[in-house]
Amino acid sequence: MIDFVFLALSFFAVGGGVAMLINNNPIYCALGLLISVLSVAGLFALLSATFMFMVQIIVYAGAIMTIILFILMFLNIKEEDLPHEPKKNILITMGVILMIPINLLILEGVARLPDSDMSIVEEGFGGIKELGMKLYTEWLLPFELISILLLVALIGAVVLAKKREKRGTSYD
Amino acid sequence: MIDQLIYLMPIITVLIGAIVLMFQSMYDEKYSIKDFILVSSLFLIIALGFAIYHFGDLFTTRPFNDIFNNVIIFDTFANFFNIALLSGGLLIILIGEYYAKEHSYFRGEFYCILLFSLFGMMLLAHANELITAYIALEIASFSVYILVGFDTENSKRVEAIFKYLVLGSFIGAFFLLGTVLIYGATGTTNISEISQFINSNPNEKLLLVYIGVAMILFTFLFKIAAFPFQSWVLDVYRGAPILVTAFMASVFKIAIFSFFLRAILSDFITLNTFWENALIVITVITLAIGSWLAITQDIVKRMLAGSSIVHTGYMLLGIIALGQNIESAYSIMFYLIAYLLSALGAFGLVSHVIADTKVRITYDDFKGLGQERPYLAALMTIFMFSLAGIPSTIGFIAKFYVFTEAINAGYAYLAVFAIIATAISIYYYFRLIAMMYFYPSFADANVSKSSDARISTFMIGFVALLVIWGGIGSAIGFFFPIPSIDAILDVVELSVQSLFIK
Amino acid sequence: MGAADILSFIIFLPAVVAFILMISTTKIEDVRNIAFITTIITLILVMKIYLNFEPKAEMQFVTNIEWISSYGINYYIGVDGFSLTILMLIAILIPTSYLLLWEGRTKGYWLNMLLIQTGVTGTLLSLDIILFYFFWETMLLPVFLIIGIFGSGNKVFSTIKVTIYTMAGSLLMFVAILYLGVSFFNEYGHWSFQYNDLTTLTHLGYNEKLFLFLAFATAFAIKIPIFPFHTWITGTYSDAPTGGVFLLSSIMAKLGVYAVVRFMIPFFPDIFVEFSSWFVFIGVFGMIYFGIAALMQDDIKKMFAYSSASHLSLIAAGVFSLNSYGINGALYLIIAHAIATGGLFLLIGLLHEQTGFKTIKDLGGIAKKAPIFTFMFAIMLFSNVGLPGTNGFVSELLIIFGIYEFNHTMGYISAVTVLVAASFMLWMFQRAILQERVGAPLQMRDLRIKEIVGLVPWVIIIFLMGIYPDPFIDKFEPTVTHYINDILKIGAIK
Amino acid sequence: MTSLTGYAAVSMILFSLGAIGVVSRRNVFIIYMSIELMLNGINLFLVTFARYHFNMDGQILSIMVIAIAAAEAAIFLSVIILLFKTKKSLDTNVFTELKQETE
Amino acid sequence: MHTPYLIWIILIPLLGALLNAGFYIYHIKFKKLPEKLFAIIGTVTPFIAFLFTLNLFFKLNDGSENFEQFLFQWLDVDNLSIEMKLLGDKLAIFMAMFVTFVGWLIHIYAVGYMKGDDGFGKFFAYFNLFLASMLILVLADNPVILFIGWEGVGVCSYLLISFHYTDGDNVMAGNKAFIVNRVGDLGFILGVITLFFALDKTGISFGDMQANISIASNDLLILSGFLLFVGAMGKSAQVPLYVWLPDAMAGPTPISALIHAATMVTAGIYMVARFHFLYSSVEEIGLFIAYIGAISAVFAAIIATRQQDIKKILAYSTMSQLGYMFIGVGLGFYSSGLFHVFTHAFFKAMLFMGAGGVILALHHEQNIFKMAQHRKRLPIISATFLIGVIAISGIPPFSGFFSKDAILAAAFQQGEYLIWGVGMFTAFLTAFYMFRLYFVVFVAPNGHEKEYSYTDKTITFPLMILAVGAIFAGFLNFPAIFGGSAFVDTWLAELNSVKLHMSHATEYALMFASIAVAVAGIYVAYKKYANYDVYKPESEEGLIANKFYVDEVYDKLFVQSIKRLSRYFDETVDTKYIDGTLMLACKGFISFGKKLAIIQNANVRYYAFYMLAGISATSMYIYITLIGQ
Repeated sequence: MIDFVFLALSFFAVGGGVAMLINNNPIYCALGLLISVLSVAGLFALLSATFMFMVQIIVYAGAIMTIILFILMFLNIKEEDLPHEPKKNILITMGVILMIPINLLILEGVARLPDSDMSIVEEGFGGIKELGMKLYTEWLLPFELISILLLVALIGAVVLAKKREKRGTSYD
Repeated sequence: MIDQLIYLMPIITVLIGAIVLMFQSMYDEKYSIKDFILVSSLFLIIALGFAIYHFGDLFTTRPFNDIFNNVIIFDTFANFFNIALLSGGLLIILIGEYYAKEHSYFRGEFYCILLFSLFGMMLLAHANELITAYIALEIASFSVYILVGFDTENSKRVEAIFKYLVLGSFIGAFFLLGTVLIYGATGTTNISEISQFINSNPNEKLLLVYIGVAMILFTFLFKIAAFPFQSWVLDVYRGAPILVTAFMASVFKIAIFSFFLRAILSDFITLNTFWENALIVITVITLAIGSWLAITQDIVKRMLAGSSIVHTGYMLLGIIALGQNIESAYSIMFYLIAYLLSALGAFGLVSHVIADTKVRITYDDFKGLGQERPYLAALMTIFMFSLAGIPSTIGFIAKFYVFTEAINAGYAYLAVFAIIATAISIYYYFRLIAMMYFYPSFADANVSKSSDARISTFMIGFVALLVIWGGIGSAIGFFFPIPSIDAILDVVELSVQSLFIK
Repeated sequence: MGAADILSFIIFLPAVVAFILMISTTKIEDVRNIAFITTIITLILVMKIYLNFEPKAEMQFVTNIEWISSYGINYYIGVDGFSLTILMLIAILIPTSYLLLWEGRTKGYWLNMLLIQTGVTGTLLSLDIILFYFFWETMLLPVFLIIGIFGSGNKVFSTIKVTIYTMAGSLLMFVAILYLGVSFFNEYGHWSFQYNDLTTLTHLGYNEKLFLFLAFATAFAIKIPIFPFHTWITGTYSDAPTGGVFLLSSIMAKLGVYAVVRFMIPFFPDIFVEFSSWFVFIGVFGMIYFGIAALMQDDIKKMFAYSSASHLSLIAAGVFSLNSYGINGALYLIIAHAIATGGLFLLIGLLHEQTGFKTIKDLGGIAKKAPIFTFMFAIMLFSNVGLPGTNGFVSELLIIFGIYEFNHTMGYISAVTVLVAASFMLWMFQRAILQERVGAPLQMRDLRIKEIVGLVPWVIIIFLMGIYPDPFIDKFEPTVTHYINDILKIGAIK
Repeated sequence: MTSLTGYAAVSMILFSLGAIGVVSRRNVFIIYMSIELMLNGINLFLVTFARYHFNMDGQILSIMVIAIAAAEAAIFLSVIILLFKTKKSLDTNVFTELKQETE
Repeated sequence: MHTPYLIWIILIPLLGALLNAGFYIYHIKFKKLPEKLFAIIGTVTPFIAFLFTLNLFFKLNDGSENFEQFLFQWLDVDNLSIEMKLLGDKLAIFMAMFVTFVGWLIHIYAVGYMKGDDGFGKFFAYFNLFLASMLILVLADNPVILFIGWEGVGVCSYLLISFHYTDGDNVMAGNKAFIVNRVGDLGFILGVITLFFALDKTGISFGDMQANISIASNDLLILSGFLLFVGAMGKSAQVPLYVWLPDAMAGPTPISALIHAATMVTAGIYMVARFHFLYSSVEEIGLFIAYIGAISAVFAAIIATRQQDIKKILAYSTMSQLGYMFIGVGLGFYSSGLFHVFTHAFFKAMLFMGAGGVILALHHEQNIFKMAQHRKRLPIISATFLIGVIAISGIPPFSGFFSKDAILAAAFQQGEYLIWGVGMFTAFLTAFYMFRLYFVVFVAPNGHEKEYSYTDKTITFPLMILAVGAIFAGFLNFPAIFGGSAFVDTWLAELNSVKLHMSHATEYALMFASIAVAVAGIYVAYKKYANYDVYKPESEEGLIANKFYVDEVYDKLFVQSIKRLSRYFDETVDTKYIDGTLMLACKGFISFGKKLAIIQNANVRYYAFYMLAGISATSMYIYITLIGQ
């Protein structure tokens, strides 16, 4: 049963990814990404990371995807001024060829790890409480740093995106 | 409590400074660029003061460990890099004064973000945990992205930030992948624990660690622009405002090294034998490609960018030598300082010249600078000599150390190769000097008669003095006593030793 | 200031003066006069050294101060027979040459001249090989500037060319130096780059030594220059300004030979002995080759470039012939050639500035207009050709003796030198100076009193050393014997 | 089937798809999405290992990664807007102004 | 026996030279000085030198042993200890005496000849310098010092030949003389070195060498002997190194007289005599020398018969006379050879000076077919000239007869009949062309109408003195057969040259033969030229008139090929091959860089692609290293 779910989810995840990869229209790509993100969330659930499951759905599927789609609409790119990519498939195949050794290597490495059960655990793992405890004790500093990172990103977004009146040109 | 706080003070000061500047920059119109420079340099100087407070003594502490939980570490090593980073940032700000004045798009946010990036870099120097390091790195990188694209009107800048961003996050993903793998293998991401794991486990159980480390090293190579990750350098350096270019070339590079040297020295040193061959290949190609890219440029900025790749190659030489003898770490760190000074000087001077006479970008534009601005030309000559590693400049001593250690580690043939690259580098560095001195004054340069007596030129002169001092040291000390070059080297050794205090 | 510090003073005085001048005065006369006085002071100091020097083998007036202690690099200078002779030479040549360069130079020119002097003296006196390299390279920068700024013709190209060429060589040597230092460290456990320490290396393998030797050899061969590393000289010499080419030809080139004697012989005596025959051959061959190549040159400076290359090859052959005739002769020829060629280049410089020509076909009829000039020119020429009575003869005689003792056939070939130089020199003299010019006579003033005063000491030296060479030889003969006896014996044993 | 290797395979495939997207697509948007996909794969990997080691550091790391991704998104999207403002296009081949400027 | 005088013999002319030079520089730089000053300095110093020599000569004559004077240690590098030391043995003094004497006379002659030349002072400076270096050559105690003098005279001859330097040809002649001499010097130096090392470095002075001559191996001796003789060939203008001598006539006549008659050209013979110990120990070389001498003698004589330039004729005759001398010394008859040097100095100097007088009188006209009937107009000159001509043709009792005859007899006695025959033939030719010269210049009827310029006393006075010498010098070595004392032979006994010992009958026969030959020559000349119509001069075509085209051949053979080689080295080897390859390497490097820069196509996807490629390559490497094995 679990296996079946796993298979289905991973199929959707990969399929979404592939869709994103091969589609020409950004909208479809975004939808593909959405699908794969959602199915990854499902996989999280399978890995008994309940909190991550929520976060994934909320943050990604919620926030980021909406932003993406919003930007898409905002820029409302028409079909014709999308870049048409004649050599896309060749490039994709080359990319695949390049990725093969990496995957082989890593999967080989992972396969060499001692096996242990990956079954779902009901209690005490991946819930908000445990996670919160960990997050605010051991991982306090990185957590705070994330906030600074977001702050920087915020300022950056402001600086980059906000309109400003023309000023002197630069020479170099 | 307080004494622990003292350790944190430099980095905290920088953070506070950044935030203060952020608030200040809300009221952009009220303040002139000078105020921002003043405030930011003030904070940096304070931070520098705090950092120097510990200068010269050997320590390793983990303050507030119950909170920080061993993710950051304060030791002489980090302190050394803090000082380097802070002074680098300070120099950038001060040297860039004229440039910033001339280019009106520079505003409060610039300095705010600069300080943020410095904060990230210092954090990187302290980081003892992979994900923290990554966050710090991202803080620094994001700030640098923004600095690069700060002048949004200019399409060059936009393109530069775009490339830097794409490639940076692309390689960042690999860093995370590496982290994941290491975590998968060891169940932790804390460097100290990883090293314990490595030391306690047999080789075959370390496969994933190897792979992860390799993945992480890719990021390192990318940030220091080694082959095959060098291609972004020319475009981004070219596209960025030259101040930011200087910042990236000198200060950011130091920050990168600060973390990865720590990682390599404290843990991975035991397992660096297997990528030695790969590194050798990478080094050789880096040197070659860097020379080629540098020698074919017509734009001085691009040339400096290309040459920075070559300098990366020299430092990689030291990294390779690390496997055989730990001393080469000193040489790398010394080289970093030397390169910091030389590159800062060179870029800063170019920035000054550009700000001054709006046209000097390509080699030909520098014709006749020797007559127009003898002092600037002289300073530029000094920096070129230092970059080319001519004796009586710090660049020479740095090369001396690196090559000596490389040979000492048994890589004489690599040293020969590096020397050939140096010989080539003489061409493109001296070409600039030739342009400045050997040609009549550049006719249609609208030479603004503004005096050179300003803060940026003084700072550049100061840097030039440092470069010369670093090259001569106390060679003629019995005429007038000045501290020897050994001073730097001793500090370096001290800071490296601090890594091994358990 | 103790006797030891005099050397340091001699080295650094010009540089310090140059820096002071750079930031202080701008009146060209002051700059020139101060520079001249500086050189005179150095001359006096060198005289003091020369008189206090007792003819012995070992180093004297030694200063040894730590510089970069963590790598055992010291500020280690001293003087022995070789360096003393060349030091004296430099000290005499430079001020007198100033007299001939007196008019119409800019400030930068004099500053560069001073800096070059520091570089040259430092190279000459430093006994720590890193210090030596330090000066060896620093010496190049003012040369780079002086040729590039004040040169003529295709100056930028030749400047870059000579810089890259020589630097490439010396960088190779740099690696070799580091390798030596490292192997010393590995053998004795502490760092040192002092030449007398490095001579004690024993663990070096044959191939290592061979490569190191070749690295050094390349560097010095380029500087000297030895066939086939010579292609930079013609362009450089013909484009360089008078002062620059004077220093290049009459002093710096000699430093290459000096360095061979000072460092290569002690470091690799066995390799040296083994390969000396090759080098003697190359030297003799180069001597003839350059001599013949000089024959058809139309640019006088190019011709002299070849001629000095030819002489330097002979010097090298003498050095490599490994017997006291050869080495003494080589040292003697260093002096003789420095004076003669230096003087010739200076005179040619005058000629060029006066008439605007330096090509033979455009010149002529000088002798009528400027007899004293011609007289001086002829004396330098004859010394260069090696006529008896001039110091050129003594040195060539000794070198031929040396090469003959080294290898009879080589000796016979090497004697061709008496023919080679004479042919093109006299031919040039006839066409450029003596015989009437086709077309309008040139504007040429005769030498001024100042210039004559500048040249007279040289003439005196030429004849003094030609007629009574023994006292001069005595100054450095002990050092040579020391080298021959101790070091080469070691080499032979190894 | 639901073994470590399986999850690893899935996450690596996602990662690879992202990487391939970066090198093969010309649309800046899609490049951005590919990078998101890579991060996604990494997240999955992390959570997998968290489960594998049965300690939650992995999950926390993945939270961090998500946050970083969000920050990245902010910068990236503003840059995309910039790009579109300057060249009215999202084709990477358009942004090749900085190529070798030697003649 | 040590004596302080020897050095003065050299120093005084040197002093004169320096004084003259100094005054001359003053003269051109500041204010003009009178010629008288230079003339006095120039003429007095050689005379004083002559007096010193004479003094020593008488001392020696009174039987004191050889003089020597140690001045200072010239050079001392390990085994090579060269002393600046002068040696006044009989040979040296004998040589020095007539050098100074004839030199002095020629100085006097020059005063008149060079009158009004703006280089007057310079001329005398050179002249004295020449004399000084000649005396160094003569008085030297070791070959190196000798070589200093040897080269010194070379330089002076260069300077003097190219005295009127504004004309390129003169300088060219000077260069030629210098270079060809240098070829000789090359041989000389090598000879000295070979000998020095052959005697494994036991001393380099003549005394030591003579003492240790037995050490050396025979073939090394032969080699060094040959090389030394090459030097002599150069200086004494023997085949094949004679080519400079005729061209050297470009210089003013006194120079020709001094250099080519009296002194310089005889240096070769002197040197061979100096090395008599070497040459007498290896006969082969001696014979070789003799043959070379014979060849030169006849060769020059043949050429001389068809020359038209008066000085060139004399030059060739000098060369052939030198050939005689070499026959003498080569066969070991050093004293006879030197005796011929001695007599030859007189009459040849006189002939040159006479010719100079004629030339001067005719405003530098040198072609003999443009002058005639001087006998009336220049009585003294023509008279002295006749004496000289007779002397050189070997008519008794004039000096030339005795010296030449001694040599021929020697050749006959040594059984070298070929040489003897050649010598006889040369004697015939000599008589012929000398009288041809005489007849054409002085006797031939209906000469040109030319206005003559007044000839100075200083010109005629030395002529007369020399004439006396030319007549009576022969009696200095009056052969024993006429009851003579053979003074020169005894004087030069230390050279232990071979003695003549043949029956009087043969000796008489030989004498008669040579006289007959000479007379025959004179007769032929008389028939042909006594009433020669100078309006139709001889053609300049033909092998002989063109000196067998030797100059042209040399030019093609050496000069041109060297020039071509030089161009080849400079343009092809240097510029094209060596520098070309270097430049090509650099250019190639840069252009490859330019090509490589294409990968910097500023397209971010490509950059990402490179990175990915690098990553996958590295992971492949890791795979192979870690998992592969």
